[in-house]
Amino acid sequence: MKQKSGFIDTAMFYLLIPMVFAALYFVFIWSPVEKFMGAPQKIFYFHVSCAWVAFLAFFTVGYYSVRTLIKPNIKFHIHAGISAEIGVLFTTITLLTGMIWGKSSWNTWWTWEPRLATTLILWFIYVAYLFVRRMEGSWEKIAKLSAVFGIIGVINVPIVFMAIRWWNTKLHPVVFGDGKNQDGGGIEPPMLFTLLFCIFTITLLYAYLMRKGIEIEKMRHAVKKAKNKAINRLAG
Amino acid sequence: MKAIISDAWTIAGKDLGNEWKNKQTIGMMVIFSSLVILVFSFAFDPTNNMVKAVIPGLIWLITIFSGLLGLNRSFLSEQENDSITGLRSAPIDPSSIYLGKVMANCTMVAAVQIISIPVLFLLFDYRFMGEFLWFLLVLAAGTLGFIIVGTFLAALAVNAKNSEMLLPVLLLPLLSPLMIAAVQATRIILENADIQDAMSWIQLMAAYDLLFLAACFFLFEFIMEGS
Amino acid sequence: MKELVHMLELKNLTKILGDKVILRNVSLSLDRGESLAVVGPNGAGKSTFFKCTVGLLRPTSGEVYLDGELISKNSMSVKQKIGFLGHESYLYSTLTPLENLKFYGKLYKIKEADKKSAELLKEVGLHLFRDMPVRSFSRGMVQRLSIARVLLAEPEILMLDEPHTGLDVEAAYLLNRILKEKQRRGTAILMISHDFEQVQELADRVAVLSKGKIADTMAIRQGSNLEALKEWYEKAVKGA
Amino acid sequence: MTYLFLAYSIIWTLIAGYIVILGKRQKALKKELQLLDEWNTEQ
Repeated sequence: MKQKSGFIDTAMFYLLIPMVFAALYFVFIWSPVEKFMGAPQKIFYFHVSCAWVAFLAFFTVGYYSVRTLIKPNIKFHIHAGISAEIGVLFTTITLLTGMIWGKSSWNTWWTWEPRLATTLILWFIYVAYLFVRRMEGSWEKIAKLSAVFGIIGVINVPIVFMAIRWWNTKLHPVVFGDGKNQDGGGIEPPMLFTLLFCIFTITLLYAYLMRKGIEIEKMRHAVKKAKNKAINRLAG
Repeated sequence: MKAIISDAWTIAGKDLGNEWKNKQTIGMMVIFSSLVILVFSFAFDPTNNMVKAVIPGLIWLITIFSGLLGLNRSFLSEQENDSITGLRSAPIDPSSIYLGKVMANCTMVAAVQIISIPVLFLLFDYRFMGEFLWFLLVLAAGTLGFIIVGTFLAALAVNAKNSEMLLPVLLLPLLSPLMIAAVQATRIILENADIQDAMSWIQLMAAYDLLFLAACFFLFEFIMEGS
Repeated sequence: MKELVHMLELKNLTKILGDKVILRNVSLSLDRGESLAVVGPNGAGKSTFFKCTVGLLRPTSGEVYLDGELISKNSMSVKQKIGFLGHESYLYSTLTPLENLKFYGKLYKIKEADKKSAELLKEVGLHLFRDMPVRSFSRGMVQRLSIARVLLAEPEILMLDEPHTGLDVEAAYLLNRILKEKQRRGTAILMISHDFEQVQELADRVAVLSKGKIADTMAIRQGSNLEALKEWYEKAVKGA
Repeated sequence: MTYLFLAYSIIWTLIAGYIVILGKRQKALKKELQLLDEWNTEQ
């Protein structure tokens, strides 16, 4: 069992390396340069992929939170925590690349565009979630409290998006389908392929990091157990 | 359901009666909100006409800042003598504790608003010209949503050592959609614009209130279940 | 008359908190009108044991039956029957004794709570202080008041976590008198204690809880030897 | 073009940084676990 999971990890790792390079190749060399936005448009591929993974990670947190509440299990608790941590990483990347993109195409570092602003609030919720997990107490208690917060946070995300969308819907270029008359809004097949490939790669990266993180967290628990054992031995 | 509400009312009555006797928390909240107004009038020159634009935001800012003080207290006060365990071992539904605290906090924040919002208008020399009833409705919807989520998170945060610091960190991101809606709706009403424009915001607030009331009501049990 | 259903019955109660096993396979039963004392060294899991029995904590495995009814999370009828005197007083220090009792009386849906509260205050000797906030009370007075709080709902089973701490001789005597009276009327009493003298005075049976297990139980006859009880306890703890 | 470069360098430094942090955590834990295991089996 242990060997098998180790094998999957190794396989994933060696699959990831060529995929990342392939993704970079598709992004920089293979896919055409967008005519309106120019080279900076290439940020878009990884920006979107990271945003997708950020939201995916958040809903994973929500999923495991619900499962924790239904039946407390340290496995679900760990999964939710690692997912939140990776979520923070990808949300940070999404925010930074979004800002850079904004600077290059609208010449401003920050706009209150719904998707970007939602991502910012998502980031704050993630961080708050991690703070809840840092509380003192037995893991059961923290699992329960953080799961409750995770669920409330997930419920909140669509509402945030809607509110900000109503508040301000001005600046985002609509790349897919529903752009006006499809001009400047369409996406060429190579671009679409590159985008999908990037999304797939980053999702795989997320899965790999999840596995790695869970493994480490399990080790941490093993250490804790061994420590308790040592203390008991000392106490006699 | 009837039992839950009557138990909630008992708990709210206890908190409010206590507050009525020593008036500490409400006093602090009023003073604090006045101080926020004072600081803001230094920060933005009140004689400047531009300042009128920040009034809707200020109303909500003082509500949230002073409300946070009360929310912090509401479950911390139950920790003394561990009376929360006394409530938990009483034959009542845990949700009625939540509901009772929501009632008490709502009353307290409303009391603070009754004082601090007129003070705000006074100090900024603002002439109220909008529709008063709509203004009250927006105020009630926003405050209710704030208290619903705030009370729930206060109960959650009280388990941490640094609960006073944790609560705002947890609460403010979750409040963002409500606050956007509340500020926009207040602005539309204060500018005496078409009420129809504020309608969608009011609907958003109502939906937020109901959704989170249901979610918190259901999830509160899990917070109370200690381990 | 022999009761078919025990007032309280624990079946293979196990509680794991974090990685620690606090209670392992604890089984006990208690009948109406019986009093059982649980003694044990610090950290033996006495408080956890209590919280599981009251229903404040959910046991990892095993069941607790109260009057034949399984204790689950929110069974109000079960909570109504339990009088739980915890380690803390659960009182509001800004309220007066009378207000405290009235508040809990309302939660426990007691009829004529005002009259009954006043009577109870007289019984525990706090009648004169009924309009003073609890904040100014001494430990013993607080303990008296929390006893009154527990008795207010007329529980069918009393669960007392070290009821004698902080009480002076007179108050301890008063408490014992009240408890014995209650017991005579058919109330079951489960108590945790350190105080062997009081245990011997009050309990019909003693159980030693050590390292999360029931190490031994013994019946106490009237007029038995305090020294013998202590000796037996030491032996049971060592044997666990 | 500089923006593009900036964006991608940020992406990869952050991801690489996270992986390095994970590796460090794992290493520290491994060490501790080994130490404790030795200690536990010693006596």
